[in-house]
Amino acid sequence: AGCNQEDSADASTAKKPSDGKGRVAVVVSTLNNPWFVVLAETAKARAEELGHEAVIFDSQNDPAMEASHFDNLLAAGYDAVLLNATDADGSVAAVRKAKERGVPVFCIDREINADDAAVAQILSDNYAGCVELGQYFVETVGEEGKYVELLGLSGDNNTGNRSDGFHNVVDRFPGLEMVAQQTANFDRSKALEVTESILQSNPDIDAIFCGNDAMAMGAFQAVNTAGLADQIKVFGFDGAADVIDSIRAGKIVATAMQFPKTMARQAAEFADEWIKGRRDFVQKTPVAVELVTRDNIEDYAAYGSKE
Amino acid sequence: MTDRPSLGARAAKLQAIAALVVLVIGLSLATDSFWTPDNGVNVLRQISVNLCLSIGMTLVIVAGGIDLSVGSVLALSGAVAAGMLKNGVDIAAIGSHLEFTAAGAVAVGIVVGLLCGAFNGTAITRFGLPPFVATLGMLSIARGLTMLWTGGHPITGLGETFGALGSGRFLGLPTPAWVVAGLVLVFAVVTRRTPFGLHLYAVGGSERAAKLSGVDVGRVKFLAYTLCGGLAGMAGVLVAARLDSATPNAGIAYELDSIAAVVIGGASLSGGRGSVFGAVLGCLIIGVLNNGLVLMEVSPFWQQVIKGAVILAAVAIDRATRTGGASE
Amino acid sequence: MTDRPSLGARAAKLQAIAALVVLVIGLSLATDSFWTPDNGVNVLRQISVNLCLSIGMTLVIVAGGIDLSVGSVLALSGAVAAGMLKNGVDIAAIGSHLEFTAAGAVAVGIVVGLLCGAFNGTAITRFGLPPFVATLGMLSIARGLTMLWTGGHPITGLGETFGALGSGRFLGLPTPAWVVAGLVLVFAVVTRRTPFGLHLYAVGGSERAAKLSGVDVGRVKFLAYTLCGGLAGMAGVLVAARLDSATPNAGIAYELDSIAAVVIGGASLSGGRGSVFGAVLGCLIIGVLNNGLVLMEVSPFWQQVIKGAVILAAVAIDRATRTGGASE
Amino acid sequence: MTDASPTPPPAVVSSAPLLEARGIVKTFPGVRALDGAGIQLRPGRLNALMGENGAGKSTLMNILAGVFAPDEGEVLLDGAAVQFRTPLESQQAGIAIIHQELNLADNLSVAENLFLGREPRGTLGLVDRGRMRREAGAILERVGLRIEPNQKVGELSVATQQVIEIGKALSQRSRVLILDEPTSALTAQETETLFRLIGQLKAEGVALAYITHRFDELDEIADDVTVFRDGSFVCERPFAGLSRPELIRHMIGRDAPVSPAATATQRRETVLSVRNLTLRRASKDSARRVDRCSFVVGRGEVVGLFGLMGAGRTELLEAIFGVHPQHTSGLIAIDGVEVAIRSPLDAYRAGLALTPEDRKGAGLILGGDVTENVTLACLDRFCRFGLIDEPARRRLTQSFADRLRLRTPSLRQPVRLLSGGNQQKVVLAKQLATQPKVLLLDEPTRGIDVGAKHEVYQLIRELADDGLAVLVVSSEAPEVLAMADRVLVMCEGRLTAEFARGAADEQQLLTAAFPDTSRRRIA
Ligand SMILES: Nc1ncnc2c1ncn2[C@@H]1O[C@H](COP(=O)(O)OP(=O)(O)OP(=O)(O)O)[C@@H](O)[C@H]1O
Ligand SMILES: Nc1ncnc2c1ncn2[C@@H]1O[C@H](COP(=O)(O)OP(=O)(O)OP(=O)(O)O)[C@@H](O)[C@H]1O
Ligand SMILES: O[C@@H]1[C@H](O)[C@H](O)CO[C@H]1O
Ligand SMILES: [Mg+2]
Ligand SMILES: [Mg+2]
Repeated sequence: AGCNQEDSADASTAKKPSDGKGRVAVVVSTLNNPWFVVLAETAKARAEELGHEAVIFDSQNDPAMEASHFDNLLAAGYDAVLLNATDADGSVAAVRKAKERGVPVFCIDREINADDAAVAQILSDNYAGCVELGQYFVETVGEEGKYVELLGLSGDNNTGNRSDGFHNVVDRFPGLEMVAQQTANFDRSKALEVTESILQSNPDIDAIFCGNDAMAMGAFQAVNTAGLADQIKVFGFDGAADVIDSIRAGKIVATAMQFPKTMARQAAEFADEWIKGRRDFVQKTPVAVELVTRDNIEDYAAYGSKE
Repeated sequence: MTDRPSLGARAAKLQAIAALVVLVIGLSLATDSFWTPDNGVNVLRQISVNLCLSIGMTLVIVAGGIDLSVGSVLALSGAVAAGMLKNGVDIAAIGSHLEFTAAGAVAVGIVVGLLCGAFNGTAITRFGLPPFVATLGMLSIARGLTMLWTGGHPITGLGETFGALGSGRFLGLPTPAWVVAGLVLVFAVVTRRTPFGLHLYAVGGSERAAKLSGVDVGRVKFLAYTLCGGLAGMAGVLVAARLDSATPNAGIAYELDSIAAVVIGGASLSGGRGSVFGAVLGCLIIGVLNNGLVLMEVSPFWQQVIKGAVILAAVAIDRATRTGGASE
Repeated sequence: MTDRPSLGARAAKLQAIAALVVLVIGLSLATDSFWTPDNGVNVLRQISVNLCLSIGMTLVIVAGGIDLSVGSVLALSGAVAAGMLKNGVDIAAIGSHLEFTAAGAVAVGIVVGLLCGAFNGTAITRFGLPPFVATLGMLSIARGLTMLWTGGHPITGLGETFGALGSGRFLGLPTPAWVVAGLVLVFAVVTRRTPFGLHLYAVGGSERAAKLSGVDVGRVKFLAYTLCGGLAGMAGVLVAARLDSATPNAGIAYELDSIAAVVIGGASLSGGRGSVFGAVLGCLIIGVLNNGLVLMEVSPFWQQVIKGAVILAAVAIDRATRTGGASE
Repeated sequence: MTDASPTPPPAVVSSAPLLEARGIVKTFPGVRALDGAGIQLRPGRLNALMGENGAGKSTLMNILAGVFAPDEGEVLLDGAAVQFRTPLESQQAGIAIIHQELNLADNLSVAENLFLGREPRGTLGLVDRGRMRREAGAILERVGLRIEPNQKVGELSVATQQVIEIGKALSQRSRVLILDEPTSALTAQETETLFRLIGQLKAEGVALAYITHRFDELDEIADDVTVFRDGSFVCERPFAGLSRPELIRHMIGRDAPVSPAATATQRRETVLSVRNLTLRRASKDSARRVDRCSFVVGRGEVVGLFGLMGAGRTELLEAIFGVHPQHTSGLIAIDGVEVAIRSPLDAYRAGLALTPEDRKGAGLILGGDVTENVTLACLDRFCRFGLIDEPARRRLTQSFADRLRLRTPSLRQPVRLLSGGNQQKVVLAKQLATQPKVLLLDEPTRGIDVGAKHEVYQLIRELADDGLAVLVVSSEAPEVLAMADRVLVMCEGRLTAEFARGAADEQQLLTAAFPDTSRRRIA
């Protein structure tokens, strides 16, 4: 093999940007979910716009693989990392390691449970978003009624935060009874299957709250096939393309718009500024999650506001 | 074993049936929502995909092989079919643009599946790859191709006609159930009444003896994998139709459920034993279980534990009552 | 494969080595970041977990079986070990509270793995379950138990000492690499030089012959699965230590990489063939590939396609140059 | 049963039995394999166990070897009742057995197989491979095999493997040795060696049980004879003064059939003609396993092919049958028309059929039932509109089952559960079912009992008379001489002699079969 340590050493130091151009790694928890594809691709695109080289790493929901990605990209001498973490706790170690090596990490969408590891975390305010969603839920469903909740991935922070935010509101109304709570792994077909089954034991429910839009689509499909579309109100979270359409079509009642593109761009810009020398970043930049209903649907497009 | 299952195999079937009956009775007593026509329809719709895969898996397993790629092939076929249906295809050569009807899209999906299967078959028969490895490679390749084809985004809005294939009904039963029922009958006949079918059992029983008996072992295996791929393609179409959307992450880990179903149905992974109806039983057991656990509002965590335990129990009883099933 | 590998087997090894060398040279030329001490260390650390699993998988596969549960067992062992380390355990009986040192926690993890393995072994040898089914059941059960134990939330903050086991270094090499290297040597000896090792090959080659020669087939298989479980437990500890956190989703689908490694290393899934060093080669090939594709900045989607293709190629060459490897 | 009695009569010889089985009953699903069977084995004597296929001989031996547990009856060792729950327990009690079927692990070396389950331990309880190899060498020496202890068993011929089994059993230095058709895969050469060893064992006071379907072997080794019929003990007699017809009457309950006289030899029109057939081994030695063989077989003619182990007869047949297309050269013509045979399928299409020598490995789908096996090679014949006509299929199977007196509870019985001889009949039936023009038989009577054997001779003769051309590989000179119209002798891959019917005796056959130095120098 032609190259020995020295070459590669100065190869990597050569990348230490004098010209403010660097290499940015986009480490994403998984690409098996379109939402993250949007997130990752927007981040990459923005970084490149700003003149940097950017590469996407897919952790396939495996913290260990994420750790390996960090080892590799640190060895390969990247200048900044945009991280969509696989695991609020499991990812911390890797981020600290990067910090030790002087490589800045910017978290997107998924929080990590440490505020001294990442340079900055740009996060959907999942909790607040679901509080708002919960309030609208009570408005539309009423203070009396039965509902079902579909959770995302066990062990995922967003799953927890969303559920907590929602219940923080809804549980104040004893008239609202949760007759079933199941996980559907943020997955459309799993949600469809689970809902079909739930509707057997509880055909009389009034609403279904879903931890993300993929599940909302699946749930609605089950409701629709069962001919209960008028009786059961479905709520989602994300602002994915087909949910926006469904809200416009009056099929799904509401979702909470996260701004993956905004978050991704923001993170890329932070990285750019770091490379250019800025160091003062606030630890957390919450990105507001906006309630999307039939009333304000016209202001929104897939994964964001209308440009 | 073949036309009429041998003592052992028949015992196995009976056991599987017993296990199913026990489950059904148990659930009917435990919940009042299980034993209802509607829920029956649900179970049927829910197992139809796994069953579609399991028919093909039966062919492969009886011939002494295995196919880990069905889940990914399902995703790829569904995605390509959906893409064609939605956007058609530009044929640069003649500079013309080709549109697809729902039926056309279905055909496309099946063809994609057949091609993947043929690739597996070639890798195994021509290049002597162990089926596990060949299909493991395909699992990875087909998933990657799906991602590339879809760019990671679901292809949605596939239209009424196509959707009907997934969520429609005919004589009160779900369309997919009818489709798969048809496939079950066809392949039941193929496996029990055609030379190809009997050759599957021979090849699975002893490749060397089959070869010396004039069986074209390579051809038989190749066909088995190709058909298995085609059925995975059909399954992919069903999933897409049902979700009215082809998602790139469809079918992940489906191979395990499908293999489990075939084995619960009395097949032996060392080949030469198994049947399409066995696969039907296996799928029913797994399907009823998934459905029942949700109806009983068992916590998701416990669901996994119980599901695993029941699969073990079902097969344990089966093997216990079969002669020499232990060795595998 | 045993003391003097037969021509075929040796050829297989050579092929695997060749494949590895080609990969390494190719990557060294293609990227300047691959052939660096740092990256070498990375690759070592990255393969150590898969290698730990693959040692156990080798035992099981050589004996003619398979273990699909290693990924889930890894997660469960890691979680229990972490839980004990963090919170200790209350022994209601004597109303006392038990704390664990890092070493103690490691032991706990291994024991949990051994127990899961023993369960598999019992299901297979006592109840005659096909290994595929038995371990598939365990895959589901162990995952469920992990979720229940952790409540679905990771267990973190496991402390310096424990963490060192995962991310520490010794003589410039990663601690986990040392641990696994030790295990490789031990089990290389076990498989090549002990009666138990010899019996693994005999049982995998011809269960009947082994039985009639007075080999306690049941015991041999039981041991193989138990050890495989124990090694998965060790792997679970390594993962938790490395992440300083035991996550309930750890190890999903790891069984596939591990089986692939063992087979790439020249093992036969029909039993009787395979070796620990083969597994090492297999893990290196897969590890180098994963690492290299990332360094070459191949898009994630293409990575899957290429990885699948390379695995196929590697094994195809191997089999092509081996006599009679085709039949499997 | 005329002279059957529930338990054996008082020992024929004064010396007390070392190992004895009494009133053994053993049933398998659908079969009563043993029904009041027993045997007595005495130190320094060989008791030959005779009986038709399916009489229960192997089953009883398996019980003595701890493979099966009896449903009823008792086993006595030195007069004390014992129960062997595992093969190991039986071994430890000093009982060694050579099973009817090969039981070696192909993937292990010869040495490893010889010591499997009782490996010599060295330091730290690790296997002492050096010692294992040395002792293996000694054992191979003793049984007269010149092969490397490290060679993989899978690379050896059936015959060689059988000899290894013998060595394995001998090396256990046991007090009782059971041999279940040990010579069925052997030829004169190794049989000699075996009998010499048996002589030594007797002298050492070992008690032997010996199962065979080859009568002439008895003269050399048998002291006593025990006869079974339909799973029951019939009688035990000292061999001396027991006439063959009498023995056969005990075995089959009627008088011995007479083997058919071969038709007078006259030139017939050629059906199969082989020119310069050569087979090169793919592996290490590119030596020719079959070397420029040319011969013809005529319509209605039975040609015997005689040779020693490793002569390459099996491979000659396989070469003709298209099993090794890539290594085979030469011309094959059927009815004067040259045919290209690249695979067994081609061979069947050309009107050839082959019964392989390795019954379990190559002849049968062990898990399949009788019907499945018998009709496997001719399924197309039952196809109507692509579907198989089941009744027709079962009728054909039934007809062969009757014709060959197949002993099976039903046509659905997995052949794995049939006795050795009955399995061989199934293999034959499968080939005959293809209605071939040329029938290639590799050791067709291996492990077949006297009754069935004569039926097979009869059958072969009938088939020949119906115009079939038959080429029979056999290792039993008398059999070849009795059956064949013409005898070819093969040695080291070459045809070395041809005798017209009656033109040769056993001695001449053997001389032609043994490698002679001058010929080897030319080769
Ligand atoms: N494991 C088994 N399961 C069911 N039936 C069996 C089994 N083993 C033997 N049998 C049946 O028991 C009977 C006796 O078989 P056995 O092998 O003892 O006959 P044998 O005297 O050895 O015949 P051969 O001379 O052909 O070897 C046969 O009818 C056979 O089909
Ligand atoms: N002693 C031996 N060592 C190694 N290989 C052998 C030996 N004897 C036979 N073989 C292999 O088996 C092949 C065929 O031998 P085999 O004994 O089957 O010939 P055969 O004439 O058919 O004898 P038989 O049919 O009586 O066994 C030989 O060409 C050789 O490859
Ligand atoms: O925020 C993301 C999206 O909601 C996605 O749909 C599922 O994972 C969550 O973390
Ligand atoms: Mg016998
Ligand atoms: Mg031969």
